[in-house]
Amino acid sequence: MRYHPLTADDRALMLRSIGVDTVDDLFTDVPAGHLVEGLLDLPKGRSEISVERALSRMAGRNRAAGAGPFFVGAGAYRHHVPASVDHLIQRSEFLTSYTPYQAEISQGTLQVLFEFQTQVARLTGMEVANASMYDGSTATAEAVMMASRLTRRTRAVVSGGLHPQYRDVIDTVATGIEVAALPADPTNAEDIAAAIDDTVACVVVQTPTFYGHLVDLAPIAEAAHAAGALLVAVFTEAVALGAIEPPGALGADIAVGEGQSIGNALNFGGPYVGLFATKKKHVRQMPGRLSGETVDADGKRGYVLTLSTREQHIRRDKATSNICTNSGLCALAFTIHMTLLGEKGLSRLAHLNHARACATADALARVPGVSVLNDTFFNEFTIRVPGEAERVVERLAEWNILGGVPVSRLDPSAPGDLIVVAATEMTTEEDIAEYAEVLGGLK
Amino acid sequence: MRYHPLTADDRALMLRSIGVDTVDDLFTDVPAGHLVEGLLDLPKGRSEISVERALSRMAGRNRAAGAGPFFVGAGAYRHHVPASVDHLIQRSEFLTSYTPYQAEISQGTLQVLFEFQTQVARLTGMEVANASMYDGSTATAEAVMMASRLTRRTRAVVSGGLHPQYRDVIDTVATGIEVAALPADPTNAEDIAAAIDDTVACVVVQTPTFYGHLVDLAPIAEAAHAAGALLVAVFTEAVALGAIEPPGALGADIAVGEGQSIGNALNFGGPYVGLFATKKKHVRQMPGRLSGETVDADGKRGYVLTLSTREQHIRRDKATSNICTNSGLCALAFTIHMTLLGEKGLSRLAHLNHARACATADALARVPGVSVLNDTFFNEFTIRVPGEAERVVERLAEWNILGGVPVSRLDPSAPGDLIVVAATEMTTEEDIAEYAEVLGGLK
Amino acid sequence: IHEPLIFETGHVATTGVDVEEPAAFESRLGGHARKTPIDLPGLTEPETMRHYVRLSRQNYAIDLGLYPLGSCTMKHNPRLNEKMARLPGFADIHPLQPLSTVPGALELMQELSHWLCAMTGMTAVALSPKAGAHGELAGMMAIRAAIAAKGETRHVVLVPESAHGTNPATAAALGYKVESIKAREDGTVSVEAVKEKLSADVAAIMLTNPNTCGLFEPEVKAIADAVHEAGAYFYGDGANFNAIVGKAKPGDLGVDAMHINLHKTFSTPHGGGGPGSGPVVLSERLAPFAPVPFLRADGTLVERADEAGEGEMPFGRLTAFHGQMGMYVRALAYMMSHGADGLKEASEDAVLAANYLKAQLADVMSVSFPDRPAMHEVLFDESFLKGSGITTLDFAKAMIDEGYHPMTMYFPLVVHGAMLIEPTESESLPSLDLFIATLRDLARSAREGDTARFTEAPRLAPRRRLDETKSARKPVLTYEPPAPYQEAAE
Amino acid sequence: IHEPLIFETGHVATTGVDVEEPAAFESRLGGHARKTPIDLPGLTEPETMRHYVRLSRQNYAIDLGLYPLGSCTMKHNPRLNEKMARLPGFADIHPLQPLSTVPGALELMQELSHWLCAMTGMTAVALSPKAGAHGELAGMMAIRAAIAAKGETRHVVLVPESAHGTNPATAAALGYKVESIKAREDGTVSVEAVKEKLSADVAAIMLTNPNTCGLFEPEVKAIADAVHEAGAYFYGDGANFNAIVGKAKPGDLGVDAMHINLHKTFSTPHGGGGPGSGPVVLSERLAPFAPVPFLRADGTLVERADEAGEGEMPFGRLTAFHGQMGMYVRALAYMMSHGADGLKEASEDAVLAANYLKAQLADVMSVSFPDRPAMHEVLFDESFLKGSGITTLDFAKAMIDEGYHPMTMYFPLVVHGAMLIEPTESESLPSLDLFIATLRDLARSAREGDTARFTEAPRLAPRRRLDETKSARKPVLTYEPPAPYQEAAE
Repeated sequence: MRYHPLTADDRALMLRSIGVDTVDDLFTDVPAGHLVEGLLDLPKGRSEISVERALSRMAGRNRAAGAGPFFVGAGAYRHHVPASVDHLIQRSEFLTSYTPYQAEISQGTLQVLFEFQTQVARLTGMEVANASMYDGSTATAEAVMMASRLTRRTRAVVSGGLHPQYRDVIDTVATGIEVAALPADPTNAEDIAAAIDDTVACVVVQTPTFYGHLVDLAPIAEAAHAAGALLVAVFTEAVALGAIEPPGALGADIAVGEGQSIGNALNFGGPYVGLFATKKKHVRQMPGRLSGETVDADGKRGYVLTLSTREQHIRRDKATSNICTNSGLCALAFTIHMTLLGEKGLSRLAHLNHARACATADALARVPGVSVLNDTFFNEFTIRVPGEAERVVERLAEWNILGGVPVSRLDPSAPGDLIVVAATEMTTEEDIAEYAEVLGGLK
Repeated sequence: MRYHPLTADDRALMLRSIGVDTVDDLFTDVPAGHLVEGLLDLPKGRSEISVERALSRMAGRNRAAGAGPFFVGAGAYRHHVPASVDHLIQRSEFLTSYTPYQAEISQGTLQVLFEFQTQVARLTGMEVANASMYDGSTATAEAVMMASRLTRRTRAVVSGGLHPQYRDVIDTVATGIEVAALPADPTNAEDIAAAIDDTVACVVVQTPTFYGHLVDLAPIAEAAHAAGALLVAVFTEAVALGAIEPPGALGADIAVGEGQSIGNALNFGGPYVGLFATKKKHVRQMPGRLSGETVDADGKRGYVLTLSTREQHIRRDKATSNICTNSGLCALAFTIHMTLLGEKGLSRLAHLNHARACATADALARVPGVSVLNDTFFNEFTIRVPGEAERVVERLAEWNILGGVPVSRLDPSAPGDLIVVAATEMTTEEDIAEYAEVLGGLK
Repeated sequence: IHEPLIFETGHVATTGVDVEEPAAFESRLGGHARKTPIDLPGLTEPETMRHYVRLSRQNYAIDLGLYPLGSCTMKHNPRLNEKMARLPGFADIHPLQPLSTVPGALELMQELSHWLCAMTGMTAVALSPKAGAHGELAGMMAIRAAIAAKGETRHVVLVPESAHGTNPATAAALGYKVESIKAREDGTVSVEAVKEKLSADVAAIMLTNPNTCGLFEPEVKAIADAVHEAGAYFYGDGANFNAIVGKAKPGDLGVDAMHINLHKTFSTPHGGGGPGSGPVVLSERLAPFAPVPFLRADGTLVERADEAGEGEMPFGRLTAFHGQMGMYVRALAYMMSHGADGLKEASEDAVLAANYLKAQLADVMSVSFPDRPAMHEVLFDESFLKGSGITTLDFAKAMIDEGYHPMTMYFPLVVHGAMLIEPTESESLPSLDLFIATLRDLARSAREGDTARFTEAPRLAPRRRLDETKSARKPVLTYEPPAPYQEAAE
Repeated sequence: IHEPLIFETGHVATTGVDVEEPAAFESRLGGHARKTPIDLPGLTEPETMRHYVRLSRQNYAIDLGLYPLGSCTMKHNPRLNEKMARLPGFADIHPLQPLSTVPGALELMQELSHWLCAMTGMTAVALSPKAGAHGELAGMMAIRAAIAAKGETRHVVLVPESAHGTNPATAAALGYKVESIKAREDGTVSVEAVKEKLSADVAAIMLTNPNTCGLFEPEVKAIADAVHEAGAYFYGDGANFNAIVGKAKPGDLGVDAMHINLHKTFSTPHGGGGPGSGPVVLSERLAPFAPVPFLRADGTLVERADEAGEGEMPFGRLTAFHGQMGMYVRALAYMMSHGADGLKEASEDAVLAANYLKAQLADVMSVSFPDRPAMHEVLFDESFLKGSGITTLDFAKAMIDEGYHPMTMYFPLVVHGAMLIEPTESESLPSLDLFIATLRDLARSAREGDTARFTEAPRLAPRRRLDETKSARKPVLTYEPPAPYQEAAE
């Protein structure tokens, strides 16, 4: 086996040194009769060529986003990742290192995480951020639990504009918390403030919403704070924060979101990178790892994992969360891409995204029978189509157009004729024209 | 421009420090009227997305070897390169370093070249090898010139089995040397020994030949040495040396060849890596760079570029060759791949190549009207087809089969009905069956 | 090697990405357009490359040397797997594009599920958990759902004291009361100790096997039987599954649910702390409760709870989308490359290497549980340092100066000053021998009272010992420009 | 950091590649099957990764820091270009597959040719030369062919003493007698000096412009005119073309042939010494003599001399196949990314950076030619070290301890102890300032007599100074096992 350096001679020598005859003599603690004779129902090892062929065949059966017009968003976005980003994250020293428990020889990772935390805090307009979560949905659930710990209340009001799968995750994971979910809200008409009372730990609001609408967080924050509740602001499109006011400036107490948009590929849903930011005063209730600045024995600046007394490997059943692994490598990709962008690049990128989405919305709105539901949006909006959205999307796919996400696929209670449509800097004018033409021609 | 760190403010500050007003004040030595106003006939800079689209479009117009049955060889071979090889050669420290002139901070490159030299020497059965040449064809021409310097003779006998383009390169480059080229030799019938006399500096023999035949070098070496001439042994398929006797064991004085087969992609012909090996006593007449073992001021083993008194940057018009650049990165790929293979892997790989070629030859020989010319071969052989070879190859391509190289494409004097056909470990049984079937069905 | 922060070198007006400028258009941002500056500095591409390449060189990595972190399984990460995960047909597909356009993705998930079930002897697998701890959550939720489905309520989860911290944290997160089980002298759990705690209020036991002392629990089957008899479930922490792949099947041993760390056992790269991937295999009893999304045996994907058919009772959803596809590809590439024979060889070599270290070091360091064969890792404690004034921490830091990453320290908690060493199957014999020689040399130094070699270590690392207390007391978690700059900015 | 050789750690029976075993078959190797063992040791994949990753870390690189090698142009290597060159449509195509199956490859070559001609103001380009020196050969052969076509014979080539060593080596390789031209006090060549040497026996002048002192030859046009008047040709060494792209066109200045180092001007990576790529642009007079393969204006490829049409007189073939396709892709990606505006900016920034260094260092180091503007590089000599006992070599080695790669030393030969510094456009102002501060500090040390800082340097590199003499006197060019092992093997 090409990955195993021990030779038969080595093994014999090692067994002698250990003082046993066969390697099975080291498995004597396995209960009698339970040592298996290999994995008889699985094939033998294969050459690199053969594995490559098998997996390439599977990959070839999927319609890659780049293979034609593509308008799918709804929580994951196709952006351009500079080649240098993917190159850098594959450096052995980043790719094949572990969690930076030994800070002295992990300064690379630790400084990157410190940069990441600062970038996320600035992007969201918050004071502090952690070193990443699994993804936006789990970060959102953690935010709800954190809000409950902070307020010692056990009710969460969830906006109907929240991504339906995020809502499902909160429902599933937030043990002991009663989730009051407002109805799905394709038209941005909900009155969240009215749902808040003084039993509420937090109100969870996404902007841009799942349907693409932009929500004014300020009055909601005010209402929440008046009731002693916290505002958890959610975003699934990090690029949007280059164009719209950040949650921190609008009164959010916790800002969470999906960071995939920056630096990370679509990957069929994972791995992604959850962003989590809050106010300084809440930091000791924040889940996840943190890199903190300090000095070494010579007084040189350096970084360490800090506040680990919140974490499970120290606190065990008293930990703030059961989360252990973070999304280090995805956070690295985020940080490098964000460093390349800088404020100027991010603003321009956001502007271009918005431009493409506007062009797409205008083109689709001109298709007879199709209407755009949004007054405001960033790079994503919802259309109403004649007929069943799921079928329309399937028909479009037959024309090699991936036209968006039928709302009913995620939320069976939603109207069946809605499609969430996204555009990014990858969307070309030809893509838009083709979409409008084919959509208009569907019978 | 994303690659240029200087800002407008930086530039202004620097101009002030220099004491000029504009950057054009630094171009005052350009003769009057010849400072151009930019490159008006070229487009402006483009984003990474845009460049990627433009080049991907061009690449998409080419039929990649992996896109179907593929039997093209004749000097360049499609082999599997382990993913780790391409990963390693992209390490910043290898990819973005210069020629190792400052040995103390170039030990990585220098030790790799030392390993490369040793591997090439052992593979060819020679005593020493240089740190690589541009490719096999230029290495061959350099070998002829070296033989001329060594023997102080100016005639070279070139076998008809030599790759026609290699012969053309010798013809073009070997200034002052009379090249006696034997006729093209599709059937391996030539009597090279008979062409050698005591005016001859060297005889250049390829094995496996361009047509795939295996040649016994020993009697040729004997005849050459008897006449005071040298034997230059050429190979274009380095993998073959895992299966056949090496030139060094058969009396070659200089062994040169193409190393692309090991570690390097097809790349439409370049960059490749020329291998060059000879006897110790000839080393001071050998062209190209050399890495040599030595010790540092603390007595630690290390490596330096050595014998540079042969080279142009020292010797100028007295240099052994005008070659300056080598194929460092391709040599690195060769070395890493060879290290992964080891003798065991190389032997197995060569065996598998031979097996696939035998299967291909057998299948094609069964096609009515087609005959295989070779009694012996490694992974490549010549077939005679009914009709014009160039047209047959074109017809096959229409069926998405790249069936080989028509001999007449390289050598207009050769018969028009010959195709050189190669198989490697990448050739599948399905590929072979499809080739035979389509070839049999061509009208 | 002081590398400044991007906030010290970059500028908000600098960018390393050229972005096309669109033609003028009417904005739809309404009143939401950003007014607050972000203060995000940028760097050009060459500056960015250099900054992160230089930073990377301040990390240790498995590609640089032996990385003996017990329980973390730092083994070789094949680059083939990276290449496969980047195929556009895997990396460039969207989780919500029509399922009809991603049959290859579903095929891959089904193939992976097949391998996982075959290796563990289990019935079903929930792929979506994002990491080991997330997998624990999934498994324990399935157990909770199964108990609820029987109309029962149980409040207690049993956790041996040697367990990973995530075990009690997970149980607590689900509202369970955690009861600890003491290990025996020999580092393993006795069926009697378990039986003592078992009652009708016990929902499950969470047992790591091989356990965190690197020992195979010899009474695992009896424990499983006892737990089942009490109407409770057996959660197996699969963090150490890499020791027994191809040697023993958790399903045969009575495990009901077990998460599998793809980044440990199947070598998806750790990436400085993630991403991981923690699929959970489930016994027949728990299979119906797998969360959405799950694959049916016929390959169809159930994405929503309301799509569940008869006998399907998903307990909910753990994450948006389908889980860590990028990791699935890498893990499957690893499995296919190894095959049944290679996977077994990997387990055997890992166990062999650990026992070899144990044999070669037993006379100079203190093996905590010398009487049982070690599995893939071997546990030492600090008793051999007694009286030297040197702690486990010091010993670990001295390893850094010898060019090694230290072993896992102070875990598990069952011994004093634990040193948990896991060499993995990726090390050659010369590599193991050099490591042994180094540890022997350090042990000799400690014995001979060369204290400074330890307490002053590391001296040869990018940083000397870092002040963690200062950082925890007054955490600095984001960059803040020094005062003069702030003033200038105001 | 001693990393053993693979010959010391590997075994012939070890392999890091799993190769399928074919079914039995009848061999066609005849009597040629290998009998002699090769003695090629192998390593498994994890060992290989670690060996080469560790070796790589003993290299300096542009991604690690400023690399001021004059005349070598170590600038940023965009990774986009690496990605593009690896597209299967470029990397996985064979040079001899039917041309009808590679229209995109021909399109790329034609597009590259267009850019090269437009930038240089020349008529045609021969793409195939494999490196700069190979390009020189191509250009000089075209000149020789053109002279022959006129029925003339000329034996002399003029080369200024500041020329790259490849210039005289190339001329000599073609059988020309090389005559050297002295530079003036100010580092440039005067038209008078050229005229003195011109005769009916002169085939060509080979002139580097900007020259190797980093100066633009102010009389280049007059020299070109004089050369042409004498019936000779003007070969321009394009190694320094990166200083003037978008600022001046060699074609306008009378150049007849010039090679372009794609790895310098257009940033294809140097890879520790290659591969390079050296296309040669040709004036209208020389265009007919371009070697095969060449592209016609209509995009057809002429592969053989016998395919040449009217007015096409290829002088032969310089290499098998089509040249360095992999480099063409990278260079074109670079050009398209920059565009006309970016290319001009690159030249300007490079020149600006060199002049900034010159201005900031002029008072502490000796600028060899202070009176003319430097172009992209600036030349110092060792006169500022006079009396200190420190040589240019010592000064260079001391730079290593400061974390820098030294500049080009002892070249060009026109000044004593030359130090040729080329910062390129890839450095930021803070990076330049730090470099300046370092050089100033070194110059101060030298002035103050801190000799050991120089003569003992480098102290912080992977190796201290290496004994080149020993290596040259008794060259060890391949690994030979130590004697005991040899005995054992016998």
